[in-house]
Amino acid sequence: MANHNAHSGHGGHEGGHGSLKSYVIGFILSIVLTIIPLVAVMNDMFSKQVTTVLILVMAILQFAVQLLFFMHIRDEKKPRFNLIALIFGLVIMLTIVAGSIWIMTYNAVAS
Amino acid sequence: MAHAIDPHAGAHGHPAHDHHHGHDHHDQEEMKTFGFWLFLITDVILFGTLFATFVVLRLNTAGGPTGGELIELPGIIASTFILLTSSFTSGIALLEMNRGNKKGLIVWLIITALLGASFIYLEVTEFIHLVHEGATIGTSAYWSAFFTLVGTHGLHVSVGLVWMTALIIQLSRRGITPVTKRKVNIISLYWHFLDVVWIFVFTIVYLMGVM
Amino acid sequence: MWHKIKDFSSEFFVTGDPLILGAQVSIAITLVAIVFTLTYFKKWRWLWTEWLTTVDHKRIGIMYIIASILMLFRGGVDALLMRVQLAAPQLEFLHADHYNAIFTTHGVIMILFMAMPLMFGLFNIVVPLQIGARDVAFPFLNSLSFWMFFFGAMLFNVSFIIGGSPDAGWLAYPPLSELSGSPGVGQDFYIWGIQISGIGSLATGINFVVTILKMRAPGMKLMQMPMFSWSVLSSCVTIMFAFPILTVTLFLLFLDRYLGAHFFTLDGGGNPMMYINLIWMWGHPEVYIVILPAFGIFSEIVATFSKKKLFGYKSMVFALMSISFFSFFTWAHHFFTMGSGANVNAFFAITTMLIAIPTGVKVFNWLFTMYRGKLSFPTPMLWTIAFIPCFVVGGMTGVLLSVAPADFQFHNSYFLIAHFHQVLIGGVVFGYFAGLYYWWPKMFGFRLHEGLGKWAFWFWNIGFYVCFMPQYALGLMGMTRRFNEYDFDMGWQPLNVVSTVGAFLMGLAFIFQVWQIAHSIKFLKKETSGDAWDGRTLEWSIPSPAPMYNFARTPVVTSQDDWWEKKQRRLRGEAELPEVAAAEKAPLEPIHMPRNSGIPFIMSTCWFVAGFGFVWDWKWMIVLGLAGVIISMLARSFSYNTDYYIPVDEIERTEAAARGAH
Amino acid sequence: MRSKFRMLATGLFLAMVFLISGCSSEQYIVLDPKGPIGESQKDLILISTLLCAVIIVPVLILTAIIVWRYRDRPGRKAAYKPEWEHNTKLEVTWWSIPIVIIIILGAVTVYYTYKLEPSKAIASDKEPITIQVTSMDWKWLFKYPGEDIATVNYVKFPEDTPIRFQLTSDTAMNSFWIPQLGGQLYSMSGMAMTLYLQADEQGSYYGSGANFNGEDFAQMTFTADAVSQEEYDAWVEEVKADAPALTMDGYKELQKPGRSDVQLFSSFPEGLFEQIVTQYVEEGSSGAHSHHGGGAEASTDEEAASDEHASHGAEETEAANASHEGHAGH
Ligand code: HEA
Ligand code: HEA
Ligand SMILES: [Cu+2]
Repeated sequence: MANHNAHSGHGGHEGGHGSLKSYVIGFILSIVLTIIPLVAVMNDMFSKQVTTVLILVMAILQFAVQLLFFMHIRDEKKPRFNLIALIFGLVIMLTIVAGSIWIMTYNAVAS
Repeated sequence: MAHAIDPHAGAHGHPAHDHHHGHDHHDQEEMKTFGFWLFLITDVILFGTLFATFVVLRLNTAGGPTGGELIELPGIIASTFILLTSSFTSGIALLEMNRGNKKGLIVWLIITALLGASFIYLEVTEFIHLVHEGATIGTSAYWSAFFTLVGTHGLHVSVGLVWMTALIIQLSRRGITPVTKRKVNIISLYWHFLDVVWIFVFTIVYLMGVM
Repeated sequence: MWHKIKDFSSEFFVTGDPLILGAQVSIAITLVAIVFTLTYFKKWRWLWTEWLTTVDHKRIGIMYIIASILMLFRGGVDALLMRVQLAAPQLEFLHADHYNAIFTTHGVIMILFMAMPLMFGLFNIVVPLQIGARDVAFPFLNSLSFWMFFFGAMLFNVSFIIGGSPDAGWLAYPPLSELSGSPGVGQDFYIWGIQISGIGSLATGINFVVTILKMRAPGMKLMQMPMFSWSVLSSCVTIMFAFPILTVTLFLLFLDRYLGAHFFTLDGGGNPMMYINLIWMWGHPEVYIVILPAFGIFSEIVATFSKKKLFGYKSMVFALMSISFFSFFTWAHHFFTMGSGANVNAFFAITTMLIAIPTGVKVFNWLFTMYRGKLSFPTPMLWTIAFIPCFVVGGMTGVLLSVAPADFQFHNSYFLIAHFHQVLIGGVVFGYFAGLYYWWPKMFGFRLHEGLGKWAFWFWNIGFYVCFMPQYALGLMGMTRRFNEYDFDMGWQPLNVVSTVGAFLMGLAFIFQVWQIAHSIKFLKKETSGDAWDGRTLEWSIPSPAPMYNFARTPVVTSQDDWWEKKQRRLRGEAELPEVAAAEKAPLEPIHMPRNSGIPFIMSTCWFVAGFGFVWDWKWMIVLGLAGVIISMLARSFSYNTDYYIPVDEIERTEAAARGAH
Repeated sequence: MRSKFRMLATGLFLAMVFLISGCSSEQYIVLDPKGPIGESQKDLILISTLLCAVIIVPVLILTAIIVWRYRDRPGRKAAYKPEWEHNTKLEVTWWSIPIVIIIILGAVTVYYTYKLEPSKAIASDKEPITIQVTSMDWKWLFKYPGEDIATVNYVKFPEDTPIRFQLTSDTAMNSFWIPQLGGQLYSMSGMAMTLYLQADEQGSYYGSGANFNGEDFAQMTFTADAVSQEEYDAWVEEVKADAPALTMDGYKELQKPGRSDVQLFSSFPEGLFEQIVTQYVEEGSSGAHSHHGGGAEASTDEEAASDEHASHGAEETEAANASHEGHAGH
């Protein structure tokens, strides 16, 4: 029945998961993932390009950590509308950013 | 979430159970959580647009100061850790709620709100500092984009604070009910989300700014 | 003192133009008349409790539709004024600034305040009924959306008599729309009017996505959902991802104008081109947002009046979803001529053309639904059949525009104007009219006069071609859009005259429609069966107009076109399927309903006040309005008594009355 | 009633045909190009129209046939199959036909997009003439850096010679369009765009600003005359001899919003175009930023410009793009 399928809501509160352990792990990971780019930038450890890539990767990992350990995206039941919506949203968001950068490089103003 | 208290939780959607009050609420509250999730995704797009604007205009300082010249990283690092911690404490609040501990829930929410308030305090101080250094929203495209992006995030946090306060009052009056439970769930989602956004603000505006 | 008031009011009110003076007077008279009527018949309380505070999706839908028809009238009058001005070279009918204001308001009103609300009206009326739900997912939010739209639209329209209309084009490119180019308040009305209603649209988008995903009747799988509901889903998903971009873009423009920021200004490192980039990221998906539901409507109607199952259900669904996905990857085709280089243009040309493929598949599926069908032609079907050739040709000229190097010649010419009117009128307007005619009996419980409807239909159609076909030719003659006058020696006059004639034919058509409605109300022909067209989907299984709770018992769905299948089973004398029978025989139960609330109305009024304050930069008013908004939100957060139950005996009474009317 | 409609429709249709044919074919200036760019664009328009028509026309005919044949009437012979709702073969067919057409059309489009990239020079044995174009409120200013003359709302150039238009705007953006020579390109403040056009025939061509930029937008039409080289040289001489000079003050006068008649000037302040492009750059711009201006300035001379940019290294790409739009597109 549809409502059976439709019944999925957001996880994060369906009993078993969301344990203290997962929050602590998530917290520690997010601290580590913040410190790495900080150290890399403050000490000028790598070339500009490498640093840029590094800190962006760290930010994305950090995002994944929040999603998995704090927002419990894994625990959603099927059909996973939350996840689908999120992925679609991220694709569009990246399109907006990357598309703007691409198009606007050719129309920069003298400044 | 209502599984713990709803003996009929296995049978939602079946017409025969439609009258069941707890069940009715269960579906309703779950739907609201889903709706809020979708709202958060629209917020992703909103911030994405602001990020796109910032990145495109990042070099347009019109002869004025650049971000790298004025940003003072220590304060920003402090606020980053404060916000990270508050994301964690809001999670603890949720755990307390699931254990049915109203007092613990309220205490952890208050801690979260206080951390949030200190984040806002630091941000306001930073803005005042920048204005003193001669960087306002009207200084150049760079600073317009800077203040708008960072400020929009700050506005979100402030709204979250007001909302959290309202929620704490409701919790202390009504205790943990399906409705207040859903509200706590939602606000903690919101709070984690703001943390994620901040990570990107921190990386793209501040770290890359001083690189 | 007197002087001060006079100075102020000459800045505050738009003065000096007889046309506008006439409008001001007639608006004042209308307002007085409305207030008088309401007072005389003691209807204020009724207005408040039955309409202004309602959270019933059907009533909200009706209010959307009324508002949008009024906006169609205003946008249409704008169009006729423009056409008059263009009928002869160097006519002195409208001054340049007046003309500029008119095409700006025409574009904004038609798309944002006519097409969008008409679409939302149909969503509201049809979707819950079609999926077997008692209401939308968030009835309170739904009411808020409507009032946000309404007060946003009012704020925009007020600029006509107070302060002056915006005149920088419907998408308000900076730097023209910046303070440097538009120092008046018109542009601020534009920003706040659209911003406020845009937030409402965003909320509607979320609301219907949740409704469709989570509130379907038991048994209705996604792949059994009526096609209109699918199209609403695709449209609302698109709204969810597109409207935040609009919110930000307008907000940035506002910051430029209000706080002296430099996003899109000429100086301070601002880049006006960034605005163009951003606004089309919303603007392109927006045109698909309005066309997708029309596709859904046509799908319903074609199946109903061919007495045949919709052909290629799965590929229809796939096409809808891929159109809404791809609509986010084509925006740059609106500025091929910005000089972003061959890579950018090639990429966006290809992505644009790709959309023709799923759209084409839909056209073929409609055709093959009719193929081997049994076609009848009441008005909804007429609009549907007129739509196909019109939209196909309009879509084809769209594909021509998407050929980037050729667009260098079409861009900003009347060729473009003809393209988008052909898809907007031939697609969107025809589609919504079809839907309106189709679901009218369901909404109001009476039928519309078919004869007058056919007159209107023919006038719209003929008028359309007479008006817009010549514009393709004018585009190829080099006539650019937004010209308020042209020279004698260009030879553009004859075709412009033809075009103007066509516009007035459409005006006549509109008059026929108004007449049709008035006539039908007067000679009320009650529609009592609940199933006016021998329909196929759930909404036709309940009385017309639907009772407040829609379905006395939650229906159980077993197939696509569920109502049709059920009727077929009855005709064949078969026994009802066990699960369906069980649900139908189940005893009535109290129905859980949301309570009416005045908060949406009050909160939107406060937004209006705040917006008005921002426009004139009256700080006290801004603070007042925003404070009201915040208080309303908190009031809502603290109210827990938001729903109630309809008792069984009341349901029995209502049902008996509805059956009794048979 | 129906027959009345038909009469009305036929009447209107005939009137339309009459009026359209009343206009001579030369009036369709987009389809009557006089230069290589416009010529290619016309070809492209025709090719794409044909490609689309290949599928659109059958669709229209099919619609008419189906609607006619399957209408419900007593005693009709056509089949009625209410459950017929799926046929894989058919569906595959109409997914694939549009796909094929779009692939062909896409290939053609990409080919022409690179071929007709506006900043790409037109192959010719003649040296291109540079004309700097500025859209203003509400007039066009043309400057001939090679000849050191300037005009308003009028432009003249020799036939058979590539013209390198450099476009910028003084305030709001506009779009520079001479339909018979080729498609338009935006003129935008703060950047200089390059558009190559050429007239193969002598003639007087209509030009306009195609992008709305405010009140007197409709007055921004101009004439582009293509003449023989001799005539052009003579005209330049004449302007140099007879016309007044455009001074900085005169330019300030032009900047005032308003329409203008044709004007001719025997000279203009040096570097005026570069000044217009960089006018919104704040005083005291430092470091990399002043080079952006430099980029635009140098771009009057392509070689020098690229040299200069090369010397500024990677961070300068931004400036290079501002003045050499689209190059990255090659
Ligand atoms: C409802 C609104 C709507 C719809 C549906 C469309 C549909 C399309 N539009 Fe349109 N468009 C507008 C509204 C709309 N447009 C508006 C308002 C503007 C101007 C805004 C402004 O500047 O103010 C505009 C402008 C516009 C431009 C910009 C032109 C310019 O500014 O220079 C372009 C360019 O690519 C374009 C292309 C298309 C294409 C390719 C489609 C396609 O989706 C069409 C697809 C449909 C078909 C092709 C027909 C059916 C298909 C078949 C039968 C199959 C086979 C066909 C082929 C293989 C060809 N449109
Ligand atoms: C859904 C969208 C929609 C719709 C339905 C329409 C409908 C019409 N449009 Fe619109 N149009 C746009 C969207 C739309 N338009 C947009 C987005 C623009 C671009 C704006 C811009 O450039 O910024 C535009 C621009 C535009 C132009 C170009 C202006 C210019 O560039 O200079 C023209 C010119 O002919 C025009 C004409 C018409 C006509 C004749 C109708 C007709 O269909 C209208 C039919 C008429 C009625 C329904 C009116 C009925 C009224 C009466 C019967 C009362 C009679 C009373 C009196 C005469 C006082 N439109
Ligand atoms: Cu588009």
